[in-house]
Amino acid sequence: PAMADTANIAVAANFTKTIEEIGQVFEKQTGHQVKFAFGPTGKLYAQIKNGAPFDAFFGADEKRPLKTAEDGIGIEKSYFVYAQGQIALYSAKYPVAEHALEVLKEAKFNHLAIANPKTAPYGERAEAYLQKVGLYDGVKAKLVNGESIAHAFQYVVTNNAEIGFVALSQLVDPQSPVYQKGQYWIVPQSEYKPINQGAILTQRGANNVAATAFMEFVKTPKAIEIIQRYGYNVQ
Amino acid sequence: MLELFGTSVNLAPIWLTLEVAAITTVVLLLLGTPLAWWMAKMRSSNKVVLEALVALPLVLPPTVLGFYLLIIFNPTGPVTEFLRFFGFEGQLTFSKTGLVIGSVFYSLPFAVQPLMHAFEAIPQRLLDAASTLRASFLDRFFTIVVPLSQRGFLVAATLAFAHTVGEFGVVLMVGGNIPGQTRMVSIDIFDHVESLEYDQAHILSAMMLIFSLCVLMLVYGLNRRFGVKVG
Amino acid sequence: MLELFGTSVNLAPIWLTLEVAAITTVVLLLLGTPLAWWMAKMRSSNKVVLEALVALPLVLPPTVLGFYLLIIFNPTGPVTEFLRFFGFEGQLTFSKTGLVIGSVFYSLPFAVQPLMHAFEAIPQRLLDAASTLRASFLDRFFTIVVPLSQRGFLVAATLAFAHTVGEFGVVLMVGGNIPGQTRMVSIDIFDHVESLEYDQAHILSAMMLIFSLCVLMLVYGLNRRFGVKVG
Amino acid sequence: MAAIHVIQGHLKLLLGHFQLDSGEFELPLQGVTVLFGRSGSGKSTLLRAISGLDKQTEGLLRVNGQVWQNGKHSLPTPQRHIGFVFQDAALFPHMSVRQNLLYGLKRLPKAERKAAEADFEGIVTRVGIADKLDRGVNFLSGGERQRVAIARALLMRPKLLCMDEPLSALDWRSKSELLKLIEDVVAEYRIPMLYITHAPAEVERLADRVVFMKDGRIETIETLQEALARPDSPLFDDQGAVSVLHGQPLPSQEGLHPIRLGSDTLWLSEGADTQREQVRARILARDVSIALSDPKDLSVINHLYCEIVELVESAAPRLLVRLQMQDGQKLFAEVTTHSARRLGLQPGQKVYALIKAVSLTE
Amino acid sequence: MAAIHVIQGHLKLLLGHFQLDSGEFELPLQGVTVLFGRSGSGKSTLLRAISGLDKQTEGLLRVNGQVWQNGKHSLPTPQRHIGFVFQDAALFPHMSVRQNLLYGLKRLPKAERKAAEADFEGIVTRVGIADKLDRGVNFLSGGERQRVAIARALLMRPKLLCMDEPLSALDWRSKSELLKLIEDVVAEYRIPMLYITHAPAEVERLADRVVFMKDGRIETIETLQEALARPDSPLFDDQGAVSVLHGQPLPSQEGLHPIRLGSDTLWLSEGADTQREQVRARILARDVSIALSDPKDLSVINHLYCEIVELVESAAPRLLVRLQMQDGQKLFAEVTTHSARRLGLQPGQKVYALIKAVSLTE
Ligand SMILES: Nc1ncnc2c1ncn2[C@@H]1O[C@H](COP(=O)(O)OP(=O)(O)OP(=O)(O)O)[C@@H](O)[C@H]1O
Ligand SMILES: Nc1ncnc2c1ncn2[C@@H]1O[C@H](COP(=O)(O)OP(=O)(O)OP(=O)(O)O)[C@@H](O)[C@H]1O
Ligand SMILES: [Mg+2]
Ligand SMILES: [Mg+2]
Repeated sequence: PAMADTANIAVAANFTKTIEEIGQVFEKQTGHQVKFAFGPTGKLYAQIKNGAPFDAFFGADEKRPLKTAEDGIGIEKSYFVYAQGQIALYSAKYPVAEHALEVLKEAKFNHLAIANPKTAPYGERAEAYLQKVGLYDGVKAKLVNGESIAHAFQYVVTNNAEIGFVALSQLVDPQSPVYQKGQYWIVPQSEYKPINQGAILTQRGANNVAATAFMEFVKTPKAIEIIQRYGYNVQ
Repeated sequence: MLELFGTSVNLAPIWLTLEVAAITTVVLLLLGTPLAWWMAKMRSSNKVVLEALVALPLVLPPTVLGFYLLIIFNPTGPVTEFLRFFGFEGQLTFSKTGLVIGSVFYSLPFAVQPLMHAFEAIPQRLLDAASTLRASFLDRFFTIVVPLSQRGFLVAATLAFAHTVGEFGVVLMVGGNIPGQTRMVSIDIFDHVESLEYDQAHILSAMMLIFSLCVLMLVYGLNRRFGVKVG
Repeated sequence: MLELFGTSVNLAPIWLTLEVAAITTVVLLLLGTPLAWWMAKMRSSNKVVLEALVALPLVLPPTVLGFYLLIIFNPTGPVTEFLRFFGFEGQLTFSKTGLVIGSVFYSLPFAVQPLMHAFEAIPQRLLDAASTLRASFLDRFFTIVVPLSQRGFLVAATLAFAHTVGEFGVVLMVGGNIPGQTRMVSIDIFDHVESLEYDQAHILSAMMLIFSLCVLMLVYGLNRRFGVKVG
Repeated sequence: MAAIHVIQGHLKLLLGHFQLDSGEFELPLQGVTVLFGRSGSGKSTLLRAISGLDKQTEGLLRVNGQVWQNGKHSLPTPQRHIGFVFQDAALFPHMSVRQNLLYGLKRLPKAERKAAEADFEGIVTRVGIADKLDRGVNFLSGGERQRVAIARALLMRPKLLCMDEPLSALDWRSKSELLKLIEDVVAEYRIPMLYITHAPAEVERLADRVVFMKDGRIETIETLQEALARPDSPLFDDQGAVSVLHGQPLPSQEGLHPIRLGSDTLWLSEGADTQREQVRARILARDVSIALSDPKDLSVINHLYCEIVELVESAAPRLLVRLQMQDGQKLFAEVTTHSARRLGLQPGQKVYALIKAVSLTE
Repeated sequence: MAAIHVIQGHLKLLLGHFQLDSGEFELPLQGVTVLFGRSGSGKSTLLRAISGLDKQTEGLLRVNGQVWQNGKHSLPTPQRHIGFVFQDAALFPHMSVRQNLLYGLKRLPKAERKAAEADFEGIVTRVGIADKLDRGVNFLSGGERQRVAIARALLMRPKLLCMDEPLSALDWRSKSELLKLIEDVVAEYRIPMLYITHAPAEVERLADRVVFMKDGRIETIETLQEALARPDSPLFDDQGAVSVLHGQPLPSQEGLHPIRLGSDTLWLSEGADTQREQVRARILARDVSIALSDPKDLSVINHLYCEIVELVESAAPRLLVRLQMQDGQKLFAEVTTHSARRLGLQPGQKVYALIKAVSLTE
């Protein structure tokens, strides 16, 4: 490419490894450079709103990337959903692969970890699902809220919660501490509103060749393959 | 729930925060006092190591400390097993107990350092005089050392309390953010920021700030006024 | 990149952390010294208010502090405008400048309090004697006050440094976690944990712990040994 | 078969670079024993070791038949039943005078407490702090602080009273008042006392015996008379040679206060307490002049008939003349060599020692 | 038309509950002026106000024609060219002796510095610290510390030397050595001095005039002779009345050191410095006896022919006898009323004052 450029991209923390791998391929192919800043989506939004030098914003939901467009910082027409998170029920102790609903109904466990329904889409969807299948009241007293989906996962990994709704991506990663350990059950996508993770280009990034190129690159089959490999759906 | 400037504020996290901070302060004073006394009287070079160890929580990012506490406190982990042995039931994480233990770790230097300095400043002669007046060790401690270290205790208590109130990482990691049980103010503010409810965040922050400023001013004021001069 | 126990560790955040902590410490000493001197010499009841204000960062959860710094430092905000007026270019947030300013706020009490106590302990007679030996105010300050407060400076510097190293909330909020620019060790550890790279997290934490322990021991050791006795 | 009414032992204590090693010693547990020696000779350290205030003390100590120290094992201070008065009083700054006084009382066994409480009024009045009981101790003068410290120690009815330079931080007026107080207290309550001081005047006034210390050792233990008999006594370093005469106070006449010394009478201008059986008059050698005949028209009122025992060379141009009075007591006079030659003084000669009434102190 | 060679002014300073209000005063800028008064009377406060060490000082102060204080405006201390010796020396603990001494020197203007550096050897030797220059100041005794402090102040060639109880923290031996040193320094360097002390002995030895202070005010300013002439002088509170005789030292004879007082000779056993034109002999009234005739066979060597001027009632049973010597100087003698009656003493009578050589101090 004639003009190599560097882009600063804010990315929701749960997508860290996936996007780093995509980034590497992208850099190799295009010669552009991408630098990622990770963090909780809400915090990234607050930073962008207060002038953070990000060229693009990959959120963990749709709400906050769209809100940047409302604020006049994001470019609405560049918005797209780059991945859909999948919820899985994981436990090292209970036979959730076969009997997920029975385990939830009996509720013998002490703690069921979910992400904070108020701030994290994974948590919100998990809670909604429990309500939908009528199990919410039974487990309500045992819910513990991780600040993010990663935090909920830590509760499960460290045995503090025997069972938890986590992201599929955390289970299928070969580096994951629970990779091929314990049991999990993928909650059917039909049971909950998709966890759309939206990306948007900022005004600042509009003139950044690397940023625009990267936005496009994420839509290519090569990128989609990586995203799917990490346990996300792509529309 | 409280209506303030047209925004409703949930007061439960505030009460919880005050409760945890109060318990933590008490525990810290109870544990920190003998530790500080021991360190104050130490002569050997071990004292340096101990001082450094006590100061260590200052250096660790609280989230990291919290992460390790999660690992250590897990229900099948050694600490819980150890406590089980003494009849402890339940779980350290996701409970007030866990919050308090985490906070105790985190705020340890703030309690131990002022106490140690206060103890070091007590003239040996006064303790000697009490000895000749037939006061035993504990007797001397409560009738001479404690009253003469009240400044130290005051500072230790305030700093420990303030630091626990302001604590975030450890509480977030270990607590599980269970409304009414482990959701403290700092997390609440954080959640409000995350979910774009900036008004609530501002109000809560302002309340905390004003409250803390009042407490600190009270303490520093008392400190100046009724500090007993030793001499 | 460093290979340790078969895991590769990125050293950039470590260097950045040390750099920011060092700069912060220097800035804190430069700003904290006159502030602490002024407070040490203050007689009025304003002193109490000032002491409380200086201690306030202790109480605020760092993320909350960070959030407000973010708002205040925003490129169209008053602080930046004010600095622009003096020819400042660029942006306060998401830069090393911002990290340093945030850390300075956050660690202020750790620098000011030990300095203030050290200054309060310097006998007025020594300054009077220097006056009669024709030393001007600044002359006295650098030839009498500074050498006699070296313990205070040592403690202030260590605490400020240690606290900045261990800082997380403010740095994450104000800095923006930009690799090579604002990604400090504490955030790096956090990132590793988030992305399930527990090995790296453990190694980094251990390195930080050992390094900090060494620094603290060195300082407390020095403190005992070469503390000049005033009297 | 441990001796009673004595302190005996051998104490060792290493403090940094300083080594206390008392050597074997034995002291009667009676009257006033003064520890005397240069600064840094270990007086305070020895007293602290005897009191059990230093945990690292080793050696042996038996007091009144009871073992206080045996090797590294030591009886805790609170069980030694001693009183201790520190140089700076060591009052508890957070308590009133009364609270300071009652601190020890409250810790006595019931029976003893009753008795001690009965003493309270008496001691407080005796020591002169009855009107200051409810003051904070920070509002007392140095002298008043020491009074409180002394009362506090006395109230415990200690078996041994230790005082470490109780007067040295005071001005001369408080000093002389308190010295009188201590003297009276010793006479009244008959508590054996270990007393540290740098001031020969205090030694001469209070001591029954003197423990001379040097470099962490006990050099000698002498009675006051022995200590004052040798012209090179360390007690004379400050104001030169001193004699201490013991006599019986007589009723005052014409505003003067006579004391009987055998067949002689010594006239003092300051009143000695006539209640006492015996008082001490302290006479500086340089305040004593010598006359060959009894001078008549002289304002000096004390003319004591003496025999010259010895002429001791002192710092030139002075001579120390040791005189023996009619009742056998010894008296030093300091004269210039010039005068001694002029008067032809020599041992065996009978002379008159002239002492101005006003130069006596008791 | 400001007077030179005087300090004049009127200083005010409010410290907490204490109000210094000197009143108008004027002092010659020459010789030694002692500030005397009870503890808490404001001596230190006044000296600090004169030195400009207290920023809240108000009032007026002119020294040698230069305005040091005018209302709230005050000349900063470093520009007043004074020397100050504090009670506890106030040496800089982080510096060696030499560094302490050079601290001030380095801050002198170049010309003065040259001169001061030339003095260095001399002063250091004179003060007796030449062999301790490279020690840390924490390894000095109290007396040595004060020597360094005095040298440090002298090196600055101050126009006025202020000393606030420079000797009070020292033991008697260091005290007497340093008193001699200060006396010599005053004579040698002729620096006007303001000196605070509680000890009448120091006043009598050093003072040319005395400023008596009470409750923050200057009560009176008297010459030493005036201050010693009145029998109720505050200087006599401690050891009773004192006379100070001025005389010319003569060469020593037979180990004794005579000084000439008009036609009389006073024999001292301690050597006065014969280099000096005039020396002072300090005589306690209670060391002076009175004889009606000149006694021959007495060891007392000083027999001064005097006339009784006055008999002053003192604390009974004592009388103060004011004598006039042949050269007109006044001398106090203290006798008992009993002796006075026995000898029939009355004004106008000619008597002999007997003073033991050894009881003189210079
Ligand atoms: N805690 C200690 N550690 C080390 N050295 C000590 C300690 N206490 C006293 N010393 C040393 O022991 C020596 C004797 O001290 P001590 O106080 O017994 O002397 P002293 O005879 O009472 O002197 P003074 O008349 O000055 O009170 C001194 O050299 C002192 O420096
Ligand atoms: N900084 C201060 N603040 C308030 N009061 C003070 C201060 N300094 C001195 N005083 C008071 O001023 C009074 C006079 O003190 P000053 O030191 O001048 O007395 P002094 O005559 O030097 O006494 P001493 O002989 O004891 O040294 C005392 O009552 C003292 O308590
Ligand atoms: Mg001692
Ligand atoms: Mg004073």
